[in-house]
Amino acid sequence: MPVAQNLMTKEKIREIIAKRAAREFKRGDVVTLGIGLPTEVANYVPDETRVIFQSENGLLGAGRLHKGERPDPRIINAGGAYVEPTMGCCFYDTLMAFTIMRGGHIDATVLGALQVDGFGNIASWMIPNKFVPGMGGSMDLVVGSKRVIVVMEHTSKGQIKIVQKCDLPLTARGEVDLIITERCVFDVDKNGLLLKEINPIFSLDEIKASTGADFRVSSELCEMVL
Amino acid sequence: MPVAQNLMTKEKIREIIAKRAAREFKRGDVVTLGIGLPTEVANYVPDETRVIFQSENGLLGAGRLHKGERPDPRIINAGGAYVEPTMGCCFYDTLMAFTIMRGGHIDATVLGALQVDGFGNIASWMIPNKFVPGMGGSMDLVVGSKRVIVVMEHTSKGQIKIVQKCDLPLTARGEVDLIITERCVFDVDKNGLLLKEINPIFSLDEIKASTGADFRVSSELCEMVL
Amino acid sequence: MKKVVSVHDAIELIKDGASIMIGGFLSCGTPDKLIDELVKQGKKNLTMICNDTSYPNTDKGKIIANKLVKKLIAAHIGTNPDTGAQMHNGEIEVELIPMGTLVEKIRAKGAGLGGVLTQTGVGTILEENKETIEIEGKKFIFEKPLGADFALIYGTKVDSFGNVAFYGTTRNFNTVMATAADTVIVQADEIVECLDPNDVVIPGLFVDYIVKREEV
Amino acid sequence: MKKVVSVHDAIELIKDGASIMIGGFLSCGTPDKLIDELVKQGKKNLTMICNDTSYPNTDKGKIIANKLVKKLIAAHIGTNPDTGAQMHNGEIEVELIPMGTLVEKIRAKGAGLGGVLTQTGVGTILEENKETIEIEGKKFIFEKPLGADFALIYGTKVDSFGNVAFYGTTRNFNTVMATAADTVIVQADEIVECLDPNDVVIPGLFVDYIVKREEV
Repeated sequence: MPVAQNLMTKEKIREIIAKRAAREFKRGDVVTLGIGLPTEVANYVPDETRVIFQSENGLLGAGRLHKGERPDPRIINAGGAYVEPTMGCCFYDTLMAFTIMRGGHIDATVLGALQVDGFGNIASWMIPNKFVPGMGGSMDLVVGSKRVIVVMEHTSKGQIKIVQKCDLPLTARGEVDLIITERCVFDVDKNGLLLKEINPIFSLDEIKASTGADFRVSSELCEMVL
Repeated sequence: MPVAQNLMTKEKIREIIAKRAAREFKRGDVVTLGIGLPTEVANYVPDETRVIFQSENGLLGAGRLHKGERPDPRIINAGGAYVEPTMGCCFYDTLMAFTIMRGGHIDATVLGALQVDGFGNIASWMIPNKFVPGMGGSMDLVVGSKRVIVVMEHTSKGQIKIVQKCDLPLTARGEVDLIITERCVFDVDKNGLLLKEINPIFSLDEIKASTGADFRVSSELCEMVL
Repeated sequence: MKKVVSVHDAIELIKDGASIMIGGFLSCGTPDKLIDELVKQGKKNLTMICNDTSYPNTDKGKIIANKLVKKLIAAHIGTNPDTGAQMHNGEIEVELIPMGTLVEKIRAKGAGLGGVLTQTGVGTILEENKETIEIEGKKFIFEKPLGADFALIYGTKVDSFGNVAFYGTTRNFNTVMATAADTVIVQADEIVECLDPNDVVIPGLFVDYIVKREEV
Repeated sequence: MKKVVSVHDAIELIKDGASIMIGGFLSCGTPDKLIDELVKQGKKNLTMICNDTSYPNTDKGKIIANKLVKKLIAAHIGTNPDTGAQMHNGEIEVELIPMGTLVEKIRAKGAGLGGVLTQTGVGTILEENKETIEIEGKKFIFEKPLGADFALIYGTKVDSFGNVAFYGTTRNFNTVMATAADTVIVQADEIVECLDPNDVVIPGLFVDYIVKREEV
């Protein structure tokens, strides 16, 4: 493990990733966030960006978590948490949620992954015989979104997650556009991975050693904004 | 033309047909009526039958025509007429209307026809190069309804409408269950037409002469209630 | 916030030759003001997708009367003899599609589905030149998704976020068309700041421009 | 008028071995009282169709905990470890279906369509043993319609005609399930005489029985 990794707490790692992902949205984008780390991205999106968060359980305009004493159990987000709807929000059923998601009406999706590769493949929904939560809405979402942004720790307990070719069951084939970790940012294009940003506390060699897939280095490689 | 036909005005003919069709519904049936003569069927359905009229333009619970001076142009039936919604009605879009109609949720449909035959075929939407209004919702409706009841004058300007086999473009194949004219009532089953009621002012020979299809006569043949 | 624009500016976006969906069942829930402007600006060679062509020289019927249409895709044209006349003398190409199939084709486009499998039309001339698929012994016609460059729709109340609510039987094709066009323009009877989120029928993300219908 | 019945009488209609759809996304919009009664009456060998199995021993999770289910069809079971455990030791058969495909399969049944054509799952193990169709160079998975003997759904306000209205994110699968089951039982937070016809989300003709949720 690179020495620098020890300089970052788990919280710091998540913050770096979420902050960086939050910079990916254009004004007025409709965005869907996966459960877990992706949810934290919302905390760093400036209000003036007016990003609209879509929740697959039937809510366009999901706001912050309910802070009061008596939340309304009839308003939740896709993670099951009680949320406060934002001004201008609306409710709908699962049919409309997936018309929105599969129909190409989501500008960007941010979700986690177990594995990704340079072919844009993503595996995020099962480890056979071990972890089988089901795909939920993730398969539709990844297939239907205009942009798919994977956010995850660069490695998991030392295990490589950006691999030459995913060997876990896929969520979708060839759909990932961007990979953001605490160490770097990769574009995924027709030719594979392109390293475009690097966290300055890591060396290129450290990135290479902790990445299972070949990648090109952008001629415009720059430091990740932390 | 049978002599008896002259005893009936156009209005009387329509009344006989509509009254007879109105006896076909069970309590609480959801019914869709076609434009024209079928619409008049509603006038003879007793309130206590609690039949619910579905209108393909997005109304469950269509009531009588609006009689006031200033109808609301935002509430129409499928014929474009201003209607008064009934107590317990609801509005929906075309998608839901055809989920209801094609999905098998309509108990009975009453519609007119240009031709019908003993195979349950119905032609009602065009006469090539002459009359091409389009099928509107009729094709979905006939395919999706639990029962299809055709109401029409027995002949049109002397021309036979109940034919051996329809030669006009079909609306649907094998979907008609019952044919009601001013002269008689035919069941349509696997073996073809079965005459089950006859208007007593017509003879069996007159029915035969004005019907292009072969038919069986029910052992329980009875007089049409006029 | 969605752009509230003038009817002129909204319709000016449409180029000759564009495909446009227009909501409404006859005159009910039809964006009449958008149509008037379309006629005023004299767009040409349009492909028009709608339930019907209304009545002669009335709302959608004005587009027919002014001969702006090259191709019409509709379920019913019987209420407007102009359409039949133009079809018979070859001025416009008309494709008639069962209403339930038409609405599903549009929905399939909006929902990212590969097409529609329906029994409607099986055993009729509609089956000709169509792919059919046998599923558990029954025959189904395969119909492709149907989208358009523009959708001109009606809304009873529209809020500044683009959310749309309806009154009465005005919903008809407006809801699905909003999901299936590149640019969606809604004519609002009334524009409000914010609708009750439980009353919204078309989520705001589908709407690009809002035009207020001034009372005549 | 629809039948307002006791929860006992409504659930008694369900026989062992029946297929039942249950609305709700986790605990939201889930007919918890109908589920409690299902557990109380100890129905067996059920095929259960739902989005998820909620949390351990909570609403839908109670059905799992009490081992009433032979086969489960769902999109996500990760919030309830009981389900995974029963799946792994072979007590229940689980079919996982992407949420968007599941909702379309149910809709296809309700809408009388022949099936669903979706790109979701293409290139994954979901494609195995499925028919695929190539449409304009893209591959689609064909999925069959999915119905059930019963649908147990939730409604915020239900009127005496069976019309259902919702508050918040409680709609989820309740709307489509109402169209796709032979018998539909709705648990109502509140029963009113007559809803505003513009507020109705599930038209009354789909609902067979209404059960009032008594406040605990």
